[in-house]
Amino acid sequence: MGAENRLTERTVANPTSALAAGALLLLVGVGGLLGWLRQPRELRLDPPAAADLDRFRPMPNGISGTPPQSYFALGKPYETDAYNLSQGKRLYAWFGCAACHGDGRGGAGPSLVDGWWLYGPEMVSIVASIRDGRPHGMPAFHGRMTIEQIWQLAGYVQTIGSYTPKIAAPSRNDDKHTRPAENRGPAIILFDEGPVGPEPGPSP
Amino acid sequence: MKEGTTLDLTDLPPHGLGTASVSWWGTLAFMLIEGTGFALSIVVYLYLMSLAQRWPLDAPPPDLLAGTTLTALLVASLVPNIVLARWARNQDLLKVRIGLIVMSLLGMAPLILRAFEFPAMHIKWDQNAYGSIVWVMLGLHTTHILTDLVETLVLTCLMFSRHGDNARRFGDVSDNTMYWNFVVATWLPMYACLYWVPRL
Amino acid sequence: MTGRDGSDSRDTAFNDAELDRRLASVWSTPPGLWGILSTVDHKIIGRRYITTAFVFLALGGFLSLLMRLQLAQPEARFIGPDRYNQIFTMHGTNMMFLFAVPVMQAMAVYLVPLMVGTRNIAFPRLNAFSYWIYLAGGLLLWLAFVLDAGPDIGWFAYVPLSGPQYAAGKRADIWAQMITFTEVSALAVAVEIVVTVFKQRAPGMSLDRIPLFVWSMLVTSFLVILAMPAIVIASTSLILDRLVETHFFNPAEGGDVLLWQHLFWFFGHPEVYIIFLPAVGMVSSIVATFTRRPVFGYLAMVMAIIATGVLAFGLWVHHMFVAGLPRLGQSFFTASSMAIAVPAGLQIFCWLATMWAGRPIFKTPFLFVIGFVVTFVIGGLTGVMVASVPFDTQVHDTYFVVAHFHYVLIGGAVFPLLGAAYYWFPKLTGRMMSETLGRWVFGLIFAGFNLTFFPMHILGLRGMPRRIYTYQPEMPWSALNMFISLSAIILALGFLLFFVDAIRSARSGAAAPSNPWGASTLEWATSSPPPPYNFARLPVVGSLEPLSDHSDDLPVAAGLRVDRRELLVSSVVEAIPEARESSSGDSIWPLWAALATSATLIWSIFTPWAVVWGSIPVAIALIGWFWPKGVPEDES
Amino acid sequence: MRAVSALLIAALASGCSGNQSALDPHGAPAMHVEHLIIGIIAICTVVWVLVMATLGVALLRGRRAGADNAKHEARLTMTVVAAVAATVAIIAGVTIASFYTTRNIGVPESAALTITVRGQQWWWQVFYAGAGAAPGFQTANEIHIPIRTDVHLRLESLDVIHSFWVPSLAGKQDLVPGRSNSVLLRAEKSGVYRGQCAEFCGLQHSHMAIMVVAEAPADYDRWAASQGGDAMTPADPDAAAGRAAFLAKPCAACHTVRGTPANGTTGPDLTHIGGRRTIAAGLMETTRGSLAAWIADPQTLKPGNNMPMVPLTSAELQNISAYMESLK
Repeated sequence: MGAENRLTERTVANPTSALAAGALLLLVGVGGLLGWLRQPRELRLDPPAAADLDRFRPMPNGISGTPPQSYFALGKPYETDAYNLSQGKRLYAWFGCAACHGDGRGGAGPSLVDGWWLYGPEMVSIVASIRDGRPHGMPAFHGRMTIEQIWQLAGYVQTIGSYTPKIAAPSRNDDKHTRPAENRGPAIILFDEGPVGPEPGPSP
Repeated sequence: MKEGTTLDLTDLPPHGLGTASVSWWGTLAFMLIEGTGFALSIVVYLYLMSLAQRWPLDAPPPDLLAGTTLTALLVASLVPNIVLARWARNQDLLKVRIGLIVMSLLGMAPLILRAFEFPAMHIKWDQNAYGSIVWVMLGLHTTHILTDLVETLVLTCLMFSRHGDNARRFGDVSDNTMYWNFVVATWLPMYACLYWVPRL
Repeated sequence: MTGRDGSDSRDTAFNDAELDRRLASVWSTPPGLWGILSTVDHKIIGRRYITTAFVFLALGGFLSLLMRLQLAQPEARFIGPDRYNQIFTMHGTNMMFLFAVPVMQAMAVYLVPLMVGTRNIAFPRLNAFSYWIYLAGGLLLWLAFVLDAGPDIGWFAYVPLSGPQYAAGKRADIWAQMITFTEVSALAVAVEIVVTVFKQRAPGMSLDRIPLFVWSMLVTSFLVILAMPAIVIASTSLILDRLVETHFFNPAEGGDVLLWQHLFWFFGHPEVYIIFLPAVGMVSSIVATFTRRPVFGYLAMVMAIIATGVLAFGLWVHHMFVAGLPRLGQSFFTASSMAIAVPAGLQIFCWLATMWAGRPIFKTPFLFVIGFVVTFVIGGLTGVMVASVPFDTQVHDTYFVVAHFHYVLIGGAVFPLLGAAYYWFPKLTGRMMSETLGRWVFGLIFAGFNLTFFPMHILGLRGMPRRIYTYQPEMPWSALNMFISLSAIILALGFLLFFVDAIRSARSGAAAPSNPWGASTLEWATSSPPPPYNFARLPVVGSLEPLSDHSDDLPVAAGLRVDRRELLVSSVVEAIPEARESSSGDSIWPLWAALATSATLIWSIFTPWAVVWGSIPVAIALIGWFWPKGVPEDES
Repeated sequence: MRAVSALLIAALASGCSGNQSALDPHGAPAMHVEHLIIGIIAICTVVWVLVMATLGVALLRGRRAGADNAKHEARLTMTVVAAVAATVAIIAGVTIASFYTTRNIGVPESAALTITVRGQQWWWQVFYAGAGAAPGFQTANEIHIPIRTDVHLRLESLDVIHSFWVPSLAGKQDLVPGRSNSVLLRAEKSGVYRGQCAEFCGLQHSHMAIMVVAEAPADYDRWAASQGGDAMTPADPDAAAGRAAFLAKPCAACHTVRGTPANGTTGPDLTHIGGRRTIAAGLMETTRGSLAAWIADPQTLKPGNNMPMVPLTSAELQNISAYMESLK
């Protein structure tokens, strides 16, 4: 009886310890791999990197262009990082964007969520619009915001007007809700025939 | 360790029925868990109501037709359900098969009515907290109808298979009828809460 | 089929050796990977559960050392605020949801079937499923942490900080969904324990002959069943708020911020007793064995356990004394929070009386019990303090509370658990742990614990809030914090030594006899470790202490079949045999079901449609699980 | 074990030296609570010592063989029953004492002064309502109160839950979004009392302190009158240049300096920042150097806070710091 018990013990104990060891190895291995891949939340952007964000090259007509190389090196943080997008959302409220663009559906200024982009949906265009202003009333914000804040705000504006809902998008605010939240894909829901608001600036 | 035999179990039945069945108690325990969940959802509803200036928030009270019809249907379904439970206890395979088909149909019908209940609330889940809680309550209960329906359908298939004529299966059928009684019983306070509390 | 039911397949027909051989062939888990993945043996799963929980304990302890490193000096910059917030959230979440509750349930998974004298837990496949789900939830949380996506909202995740507006990214969703994993697993185990205790007790083990550990696990399981739905509702609402814009916690649209706190603490306070009551059972077992007499006042103890369980649901508001609720309601909760000191006191007095009347033997498990009494009484008394509303307004959310709940949870639950580990280790592994190392482990942990956590009371009274990643040099806290951080090293060394002892003993400890401590409950009636079928013949119980009354001739029952996994179902109150019942065989389907459920739950962090599409593989796995396979266990 | 009690007593004694301590009360509410704290701790210490003594004797007492078991058990039962009865009595006593103290620290119907405190991530916005001719005004991270006066604080939150806690003056109370809470503040003697947010509120929960300055009623009135006025226009050329730079740079988009075009509302009102004792919610004392350090790199000093790092030349930085310092 004793021998048999020892036998059963071995057949029982070994699989368990093998399993435990396997699970632990898997955990450490996958964890290490993912840890190597991880992207920490950047609370303080180095001043040189921030200054470089100012050095993007828009096309001569102010539509589209090339972001600075460092933007790609950082991993396009203002489009894919939820923290930056949520900061952009706060900036939208703090810097009075709602005075002209309302809850995103426009007012005195054009709608941002109807799927129409007067200057194209690229980050560079949106950043240029905020930083330098546009004809017909869009003021320049370079004296009121830092360039990093402008990129954060631009990322958020791009999110709310995107055609497909993104994984990294802010959700609703703890406020009165006035329109579907960003992660529901407003440009699909609120798509509007024809641009509203003023005509785009003069074509080249 | 020397051991002396003092009890002979040979004549015991090889499978317990009713309260002698382990799965009966398991079903009961899961009903307790889910019943607590239902009760808490009603508590959340009443809590939100107690905070609101007016109730329902920015919506008229729900239309009664779909919900009341569904309630009547659920209550009516108890009759065939209890009859099925009795047939299952008597291990009458033919009648149990018929009963299961009836109960499968009676499981599907409420789902159709439920589809009309959501619009009858006159509010979406993302409009305000009232909308959120009524959708969650309806959703929670719909999930239970749905899971019991799937279980009934699987049991129906089982009873028509070679595994059907087995005391264990009749026990499963009887546990399933007990669960359906639970699904109906939990709906009654939810119905009162969703449809009549806003009219108080 | 009736032919196989004849006398040739009954245990009455065989001598001991032949019976063991036949039972082993029916109950054994096959060797190899398939056996590992498909086993439903409660002992293998229980051991697995315990091991995993202790791995999480070690990981959580490592995090606490990181925190102590950061807090040793003012304005230290080892860890930034973002990572620190993740670390303390992970520490709390991990310890509560991945260590404390699961390890207590795991001990029950292993021990309760043995203590009530049955061959496997009720619903063995559900048991396998619950382990896999628990493992998946733990992996989800830890992988997210490694990815820098660990939750950073505190273990009670107060909205709006955890809500859609202030918790960017998926961190809070991962926290909430991890809750779902651990809830599912904890609820499943609770159901198994309740049914095992109600229906699978050995013949003659009437309600007044149930060991106190089993009573405590029964009450704990009911607490789980009644408390966990609240956190399911809470975490689901949070996910819905974040994913599909419901407004449960949005005050602007009729929701309420404090609703979260009510729901969370309606679960969260019983949670403390879910962790503590099993420890009561462990202490009772150890005290009875090492004082050589039954626990004083069995009935009073059972009543105290039940009273604690009932009162646990009336205390939740004492976590919200400074949230601005009406004064009258707060006074009621002060009274109820104070009242729970009475059953807790009764338990302490009964153990003291047992020690007084008995003849104490100072082995390691008993040392941990002594350490438990010393520290838990402090934790209980500081509990009385924070139950007072005015007192609480000064210490709420300070290090005083941190000290208080570590005294309750480590002093009140981890000390008994470590004692239990030394006590039941021989039963789990068939080997003894080292008595010499055990004394060192106890000494280091006891000293390290008190030196680490007692000064935190003082820090709290002197104004140090909890959950701060640093503090300013002008605050008078630096010296004590440095002292605490240094003491934490002693505590960590104690735990390190414990793990060393456990691993070493599991590999090469002295072989254990079936009843090394001379204990009197049924788990010691079988070999160490028990055979896959636990008992060759089911014991018949005639008293509260079956082994001390029949030390050499335990009465047994005969007549079960040996050609299928069969056990005995007995009545709830008197444990009179009602039926022979089959117990499920090994199956891979619980693993598939767990994988399908995990995939669905993780996917649903990203889109609500995951619930719709994911339910299909879950349903397939469940049908595969329950569909009869034509095996003997399916006969009736 | 004696060491533990000795440590406790030492701690109670040394508590008097801290400036943010529940054991160093300077206001009626905090004093009531302190009496309760000392009383309950004393009772609990006695209980603990008794239990430990019993434990020690139970474990170590000599054992006689063949004692009268039945009689022994009966005596034990009596003892346990008596101990439970004693527990009930102590618990009831503590509960009643607690109720009594609760009544003493309640917010009265009417208070001489009502101040609104609004918590934000991670600073305190403070509103003083105007009284008679004196205009109302806004300030941040510093509350002035007259001594020996009941002050009613109305607590609100703009974003997440915070908790207002100045241990020397009163127990804490949460600031809950969507709700309004109250706390009674009272200082018996003048002084600066430090407090800190006590409910975890995100990245910079650790650096969210508040100063309560209690002063003689005459001093308080003088302070309130000066706070109501607009900012001084600096005479010093550095500060004047700083004013111009402040208005031209993003600073003005978030901060208000009354009497200038700067009227941002996102950050703290800076009209009288030079007169406050600390900057950045108690992070540093207000000096020209600390102001410069803060403006130059707020994200290193308080990572994650909402003030961006604005690129400035060193001259601009010096001038703006000088301007800030001049805003008394």
